[in-house]
Amino acid sequence: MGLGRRLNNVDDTQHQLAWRVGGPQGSGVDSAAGIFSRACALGGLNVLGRREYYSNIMGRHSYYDVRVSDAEITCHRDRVDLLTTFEAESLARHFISVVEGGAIVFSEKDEDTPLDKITYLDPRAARDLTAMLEDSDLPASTAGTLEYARGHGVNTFRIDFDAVVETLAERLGAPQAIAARTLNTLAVAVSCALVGYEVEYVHEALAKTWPGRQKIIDMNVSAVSLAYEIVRDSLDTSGFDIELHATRSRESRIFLNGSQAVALGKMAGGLAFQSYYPISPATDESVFLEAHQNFTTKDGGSGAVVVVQTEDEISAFGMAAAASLTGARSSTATSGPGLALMVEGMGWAGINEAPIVVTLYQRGGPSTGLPTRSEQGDLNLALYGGSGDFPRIVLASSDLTESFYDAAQAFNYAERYQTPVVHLIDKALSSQTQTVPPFDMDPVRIERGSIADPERDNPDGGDFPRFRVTESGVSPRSLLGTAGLTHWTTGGEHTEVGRVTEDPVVREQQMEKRMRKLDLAASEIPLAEKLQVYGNPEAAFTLLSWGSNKGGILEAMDMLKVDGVEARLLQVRLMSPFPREELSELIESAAPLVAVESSFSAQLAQALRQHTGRACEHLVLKYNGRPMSARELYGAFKEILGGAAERRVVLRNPYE
Amino acid sequence: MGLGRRLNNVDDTQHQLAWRVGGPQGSGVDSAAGIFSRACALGGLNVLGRREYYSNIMGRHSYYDVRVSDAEITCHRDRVDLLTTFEAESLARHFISVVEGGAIVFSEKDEDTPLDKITYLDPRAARDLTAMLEDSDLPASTAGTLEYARGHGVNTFRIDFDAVVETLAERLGAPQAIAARTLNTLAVAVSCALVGYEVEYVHEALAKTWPGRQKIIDMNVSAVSLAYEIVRDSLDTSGFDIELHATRSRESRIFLNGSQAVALGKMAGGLAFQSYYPISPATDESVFLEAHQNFTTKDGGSGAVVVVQTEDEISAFGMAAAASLTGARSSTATSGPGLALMVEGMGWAGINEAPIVVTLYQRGGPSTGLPTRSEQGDLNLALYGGSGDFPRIVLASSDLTESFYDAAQAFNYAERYQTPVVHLIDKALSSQTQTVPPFDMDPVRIERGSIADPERDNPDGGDFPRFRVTESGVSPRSLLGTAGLTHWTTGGEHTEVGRVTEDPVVREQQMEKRMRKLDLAASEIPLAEKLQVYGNPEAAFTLLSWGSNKGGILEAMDMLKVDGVEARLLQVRLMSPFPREELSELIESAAPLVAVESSFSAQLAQALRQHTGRACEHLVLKYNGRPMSARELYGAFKEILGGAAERRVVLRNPYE
Amino acid sequence: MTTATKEPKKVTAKDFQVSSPVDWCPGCGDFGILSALQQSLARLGRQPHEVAVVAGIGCSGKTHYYLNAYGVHTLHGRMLPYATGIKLANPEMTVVGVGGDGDGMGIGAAHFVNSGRRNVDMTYILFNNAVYGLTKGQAAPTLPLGLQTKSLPKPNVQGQINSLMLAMASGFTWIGRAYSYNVKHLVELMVKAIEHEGLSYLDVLQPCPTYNNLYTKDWFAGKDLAGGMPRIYNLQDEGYDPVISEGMDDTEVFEKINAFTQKAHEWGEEIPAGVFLDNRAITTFGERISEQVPTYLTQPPCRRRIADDRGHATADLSSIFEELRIT
Amino acid sequence: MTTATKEPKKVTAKDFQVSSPVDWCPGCGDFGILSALQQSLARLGRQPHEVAVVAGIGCSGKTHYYLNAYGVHTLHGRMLPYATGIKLANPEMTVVGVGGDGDGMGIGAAHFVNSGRRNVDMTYILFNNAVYGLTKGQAAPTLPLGLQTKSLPKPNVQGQINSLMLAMASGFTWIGRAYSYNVKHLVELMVKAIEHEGLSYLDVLQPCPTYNNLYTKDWFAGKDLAGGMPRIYNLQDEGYDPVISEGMDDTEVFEKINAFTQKAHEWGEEIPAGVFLDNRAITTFGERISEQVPTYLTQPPCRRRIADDRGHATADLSSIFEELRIT
Ligand SMILES: Cc1ncc(C[n+]2csc(CCOP(=O)(O)OP(=O)(O)O)c2C)c(N)n1
Ligand SMILES: Cc1ncc(C[n+]2csc(CCOP(=O)(O)OP(=O)(O)O)c2C)c(N)n1
Ligand code: SF4
Ligand code: SF4
Ligand SMILES: [Mg+2]
Ligand SMILES: [Mg+2]
Repeated sequence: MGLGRRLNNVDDTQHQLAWRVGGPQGSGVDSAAGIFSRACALGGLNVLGRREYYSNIMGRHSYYDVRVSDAEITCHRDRVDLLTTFEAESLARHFISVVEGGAIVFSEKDEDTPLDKITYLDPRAARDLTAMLEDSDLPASTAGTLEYARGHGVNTFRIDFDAVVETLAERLGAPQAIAARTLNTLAVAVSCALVGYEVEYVHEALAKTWPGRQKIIDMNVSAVSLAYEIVRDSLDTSGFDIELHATRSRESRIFLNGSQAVALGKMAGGLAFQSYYPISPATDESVFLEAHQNFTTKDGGSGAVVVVQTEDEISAFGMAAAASLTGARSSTATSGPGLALMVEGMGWAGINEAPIVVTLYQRGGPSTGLPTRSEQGDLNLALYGGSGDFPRIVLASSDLTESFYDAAQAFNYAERYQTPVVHLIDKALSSQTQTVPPFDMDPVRIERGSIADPERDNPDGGDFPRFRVTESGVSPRSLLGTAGLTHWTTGGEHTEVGRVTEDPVVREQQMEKRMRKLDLAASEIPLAEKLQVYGNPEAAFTLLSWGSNKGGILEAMDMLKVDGVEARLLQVRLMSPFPREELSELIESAAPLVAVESSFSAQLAQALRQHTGRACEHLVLKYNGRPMSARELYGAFKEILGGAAERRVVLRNPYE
Repeated sequence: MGLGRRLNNVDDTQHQLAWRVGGPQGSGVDSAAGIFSRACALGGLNVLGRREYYSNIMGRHSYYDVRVSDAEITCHRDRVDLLTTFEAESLARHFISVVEGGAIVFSEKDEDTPLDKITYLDPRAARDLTAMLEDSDLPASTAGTLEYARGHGVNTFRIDFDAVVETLAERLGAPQAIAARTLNTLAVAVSCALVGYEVEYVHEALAKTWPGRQKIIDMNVSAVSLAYEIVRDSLDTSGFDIELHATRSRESRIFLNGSQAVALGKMAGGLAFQSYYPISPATDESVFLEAHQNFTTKDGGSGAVVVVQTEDEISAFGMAAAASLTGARSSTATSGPGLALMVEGMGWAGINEAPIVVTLYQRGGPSTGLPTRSEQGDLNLALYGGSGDFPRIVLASSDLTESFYDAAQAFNYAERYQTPVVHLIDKALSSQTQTVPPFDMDPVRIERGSIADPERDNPDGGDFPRFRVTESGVSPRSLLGTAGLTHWTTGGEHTEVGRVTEDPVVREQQMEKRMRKLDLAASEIPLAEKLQVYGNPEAAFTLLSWGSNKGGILEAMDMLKVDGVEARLLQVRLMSPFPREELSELIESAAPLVAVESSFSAQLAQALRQHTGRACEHLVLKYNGRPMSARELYGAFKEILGGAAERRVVLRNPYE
Repeated sequence: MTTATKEPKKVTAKDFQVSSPVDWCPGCGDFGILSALQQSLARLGRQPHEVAVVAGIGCSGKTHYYLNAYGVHTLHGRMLPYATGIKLANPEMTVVGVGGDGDGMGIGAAHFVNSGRRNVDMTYILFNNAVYGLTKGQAAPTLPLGLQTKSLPKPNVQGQINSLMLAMASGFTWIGRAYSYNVKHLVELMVKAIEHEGLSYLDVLQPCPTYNNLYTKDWFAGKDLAGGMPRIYNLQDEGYDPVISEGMDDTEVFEKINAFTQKAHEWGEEIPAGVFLDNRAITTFGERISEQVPTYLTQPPCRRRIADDRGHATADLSSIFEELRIT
Repeated sequence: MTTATKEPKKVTAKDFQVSSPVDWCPGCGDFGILSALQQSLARLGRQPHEVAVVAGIGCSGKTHYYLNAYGVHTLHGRMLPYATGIKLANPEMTVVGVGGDGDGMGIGAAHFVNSGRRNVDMTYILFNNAVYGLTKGQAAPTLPLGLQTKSLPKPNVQGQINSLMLAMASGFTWIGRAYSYNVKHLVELMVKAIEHEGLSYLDVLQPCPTYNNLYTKDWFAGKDLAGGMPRIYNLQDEGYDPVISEGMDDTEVFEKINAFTQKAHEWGEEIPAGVFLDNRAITTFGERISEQVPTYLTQPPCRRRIADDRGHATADLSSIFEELRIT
């Protein structure tokens, strides 16, 4: 995507803003974003945050996009109104991503750093930027980038943060090192002041950030005041007219990210046992569960989730699979490399009809790949990991609310069909922070499937036919420990009571029984849980997608609508059993059919063709580890609509 | 498949026979089959053996089918001419599988054993057999089975083996326990005598079986003489007129099984390092390699394969993958559960462009499944195992000769395309014993692909760009230890020199570079290595298959030909890159297109549809762990041709 | 969902027996272990449904089929995680793990080591036959370097793991060794191992007559020795005291560890069996969970009420929503 | 394909340095280890291309990027198999493995244990920081039970692996411990570890200032102690003799093992560092292979000539065909 080609999807009311803050990992980018997000949310705005960071603990570059609006937000914006930087590297990386009329806030010390002195700037980026700046006769330094930005209508605001901290220290009568801890707050406050945001919400955000820690709050409040003063008194903001104001409408909102939504969904769904091995970006879910493992129940009792950190993913899977046999709703969470280690266990759970749920947080692959970046490259592994044939349910969520309900529903699938369930999330979704209405618990139903009763199902005692061949494929299951229902389970082919067998007839019966459950699931699961149609259901221009891409696509569809183009999105939620019939019908009228996926190989499009024979006319793909933006998607769709696009349209953005 | 419905594909010359021997594991079934096979081969006949056994060391039932003919044999026969049994269980299991006019040899002691006294007879089988015998008013015992057989035109020959052993002991002046060691030989000799086979070849077979151990040979020769005497003098063979005679044409033949063919192919192909973890049915290959690890080379030197037994499959894969980086042709062998543990490593090899070969011996799945039975259920795991997208080569062999050349060629693929290769074998093929002409070494070529030269490829020294972005996708590779070519390798996304990077542009370049290699492979690999067409290339009736099924299909096609039906077989050899173009063209005229696969899910048919959109009209499937016979296939094809068949035609045989 | 039987009847070893055929080789040491396990469970008064026998893959991994109880055949090397999952989810069950030496010390060693860290209250019985039985006699990690069983084409090129030392280094709190043909002693030790509160490890010397022609019944019986005396002797007969109790001082603990180390390395003409270590100073994992989850034992994961009668979820997440609430 | 450099120049630590940025946290103990490794390799006179630094995944697993040599970043927990593959295929290379405690003692423990059995001639440097650094501070298997670092929401519920004991039980033939801020001693030990013929294990106490606020530089320096004396002392200064030589009798060996055990358990106010074990009585895996493959060292797998100049395979399988020939 050429430089300077900026599709200006700036939101144009005074209740909308796209803000980016960048800095070295460990320097407080996250907490700055948290304060800003809270301040906006407290003012009644919707907030959506996107977090980009390296597989590193300290020092490498991270940034946070916070987009706020009084309207619903489904996607980040990759061209921001306001960029706040903590170091030279942020300037170098993001100056290009500020809209015309927008602004960059930077620290005086970073005003003129040569690009080749920026430690972690990737050599490729440094090279390309240098060439670009040279093309414009600008120096290869942050000074050059700032000049470039100014040349493209961007305001640049220099702040001498060191001096500000000094002033603050004086005012507080505190040592400078203490005052310096407010740097994040200062940066946020400068941004807020620049757009004229109501300061009281910033204050309130501080109180929410450090509940009960009044001393810290007070210090930060002082910092905010100082920042507002400085902006008012010392900056020339005449050329900058972007404003942001609170709406003051205060509907009830919670503020959380995708992995927290999943964790809550699991708790709602009755999770009792979670084993895990740390791995990005899955760890957050388990850490959240651990921190909230004890909770109350509506019947006045108390619930709890036993959370166990294991020695590896093989163990994490095995523990949860075995725990599920006792009747405990059991789960684990991992990402691609972890799932790779679990696929032997998946087969075990499949043949033993063990209801285990695996939440799969997809990151960039293959192998270690891009551990902290997003991708949708593990669908095939989820669908086919494991030797031989066994049924499994695979579903994917596309936003926070869906993540919550899907996480709960996954257990119902697991227990109804007595088979492993893989719940796909992608990193973009799991790290997406958002304000949403508190999840309504009412729709959450618990369906435990067929559980054996000794008297009804095994009246004569003796070995219990746990794997009884039934028409539906589902057999009443015995929970380990129940009197009168002892049986065996084994990864080997087995008889009805679970003894290993190599009898060809019993083998066929058990294989067919197990696989029938997929047909059952396909027939029982309601359409809405299989797929969702957005946009104009009659539109020929048809997008096929899944997971977090939805957010960007919906916005891009809105943009198309402005151009008079009708489109529809088929968002696939269930990948196994694949909604073959339903999709076949829907795509008949698709012209063109365009798959939108965050992977090189477009695995959903592969599955679609495998099941329906229909190939997508276009694939809009992104596989650089960053989520798709509405702007990019809109551009790709226009290209396709204009007839100029190749079959594969790759979204590229070197500045992410 | 109904009882009694016997498609009589008895070979009708005097140079053909299907023989089965059954007995408890550890009792000498294998060695009996070995002697019989050798005796026939020495008489100039072609031999094909099929081995069925339990996941057990001693006691459970095993059997061996040996089919011999002066014509080429591609498949076992599941209706045999002659059944030799060591115990009651063999009678119960196999009496039904003897052709009209055939014969059963049994031991007096097994003449009247109640079915419910046969320890390891599967309850299901015992139940069904009892019902069947009762239907014919016969007792539920071996006596009943024998009577049943006689009622269906089968000759039954009772031998008092205990008495025979006693006689032999007397003749030899040896203790009975020693004489009893010839029991296998006796059984073979009785069979040979019954069909009038020339005794000198049996003698010769004994010499080949115990080379140099004259005492044992002599004792067994005496046993043979005794057996021939007994058959001549004490059995009434008047109703039995099947004969087998040597052809005496002695072309050079080696006698081996599929896993040995692979091992030899690997040695021919330059294998230098093999790591493995024991697992059925893959272990045999590594054991053979270990036993033959030192060999000579044509240039007068000596070759060797370092073979290492590891602690698990993760280690087996890792060692070989790492060894491959040094320039050693490296490989491992495993089956489904082992590959499940290797898929994380597969991704590593993929992103690091490490040329490792994995021989995958497919057994019944899922999970532990049917460890010693055959299936083709791991294609999906081979194609999709691993997180994210990376190129891989997947190929499958269909007979011993192909196994040999493919095993060698796999290394060329691995090194030319610098990527992991999965070579698929199935248990039926790996345990198939056969006489074949010694493999011609001449066609075996070694192509090492692009290996970096420090002077040419890194003249300036410094970090070597091992992962240089090239048009073909292939970059000159540096072998670890080479001066002037140091670089890094990592499972993380990386720059040209192999440093971890998260730069979006470099990521895209490397991803695209790697995936280009698949296009290169698709364009370079000759058609014959991608697929083979058998039968009438113009025939509309088109079979699509892979692996060991080929043998049975070819024979069934011959049978169809007798009926005047022309058919063709598309045998797919390369599954990744999938021969999309080539197959698309070939299947255009297919009517119907029938996939023949040994799995529940027909994974090749899935792949075909995914790549070409074309669904097969019929799936002929077998998934009870036993290989397909020509008879079964012929039946299925006729059903399809008759228009009466469902889409899925499942081959079932409860007597295997 | 564990429901107590109404009138708990007195159990005998018979209650743990099944009629299905056993498919081990004649003379296999596994028979003794099976029989001892049936006797031990009966002696401990367990009902079959209260017991889960969790197995690895191997000849040894078939043990649970020959036993009336909940039998869980897992994956090769993975017995411990599965056993742990069952015990943690249903702490009322008696969980006994069985598996081979290849299974436990080879492919499963990471679980072995890390299970020691957890000290879950269950028992691991390792069938130590020094070979991979079910895959036809390859060397197991317990076979010493340079030995060549009849199943090996060449002498063993890999060294031996001292399983007792590994168990100690890993943190198992009860460690014993028995011999599969001395069923009486085996029962005695199994009962102690199962009774031990924490993770117990019982190493059972198990002749494999089919593949291991070195460690045979005769060899253990000392038939090759001058005196013809059995190699195996009982540590406890010697007065060896394996107990580490809470509050013992470091010096005493070191003495115990030294004594253990010495005994664990003894091999050859004299082979000690018995209880090597009985460490009572370490909390079980269940106790540790209880500290963090007060309701753990009263409402274990397997029995938590997660839905009301109408199928509505019972979880009340309002306090967490409150924590996350911003407006 | 190892080609000797024409004029081997004298190498210095500089030759092992690279210019790319290091992304560890300020004050991380990893810096000391990196520097010591560069110095050690130079002191040993290795050329960069003769060295493979093989790494696991973790902060520690980045070490090889900061080093000029063949750097192989493997998978989490799998460093040892990869290192083994390289060394066995190219026995001329110096192979040094680096990795974290989670990597080595957690997910990788099966390889750790079984590598001990092989005794391949290479070196394993374990970065012992008691936490999972790169995944943000979870407890590693080396963190004692009940401790709570600042990164943990609750005290550690899992016990600690004594890594030295585990190495001993697994059969490592050289075992040492060092402290990452004592670079001089570290170099001394690394040189010994690499020189050792067989598998050496060097446990490096490595402060992680970001997540582990218990085992800090100050703590090791004994700043919290009454006397304020450093906790770490050098075993060799005490005259501790770690050598087990060939032919030593059992009693002597036991004494060594007891002394080792005692020292391996010492922790608290006094922490021993130095060489704990130097077992010279065990053959290396390379030697064992050479016994079975006489050409192993002269024609190692990486350099075997497998094709003639026309690309024809050189393998002559006729003798095997002969063995299989039936007619
Ligand atoms: C992942 C995997 N790898 C390999 C195997 C094959 N396998 C089955 S049993 C066994 C070893 C058995 O040895 P051991 O654990 O000592 O048990 P034993 O048979 O001696 O009792 C192996 C390697 C398997 N089942 N799964
Ligand atoms: C299969 C797999 N599981 C999990 C991870 C995630 N992971 C990366 S580093 C790490 C742990 C690092 O801890 P440690 O080995 O102690 O190294 P340190 O960072 O402390 O040096 C984990 C769990 C992974 N990369 N691969
Ligand atoms: S092979 Fe060995 S361990 Fe397995 S059943 Fe036979 S005797 Fe027992
Ligand atoms: S997290 Fe700890 S181990 Fe990792 S780099 Fe930072 S200080 Fe070092
Ligand atoms: Mg064993
Ligand atoms: Mg660590």
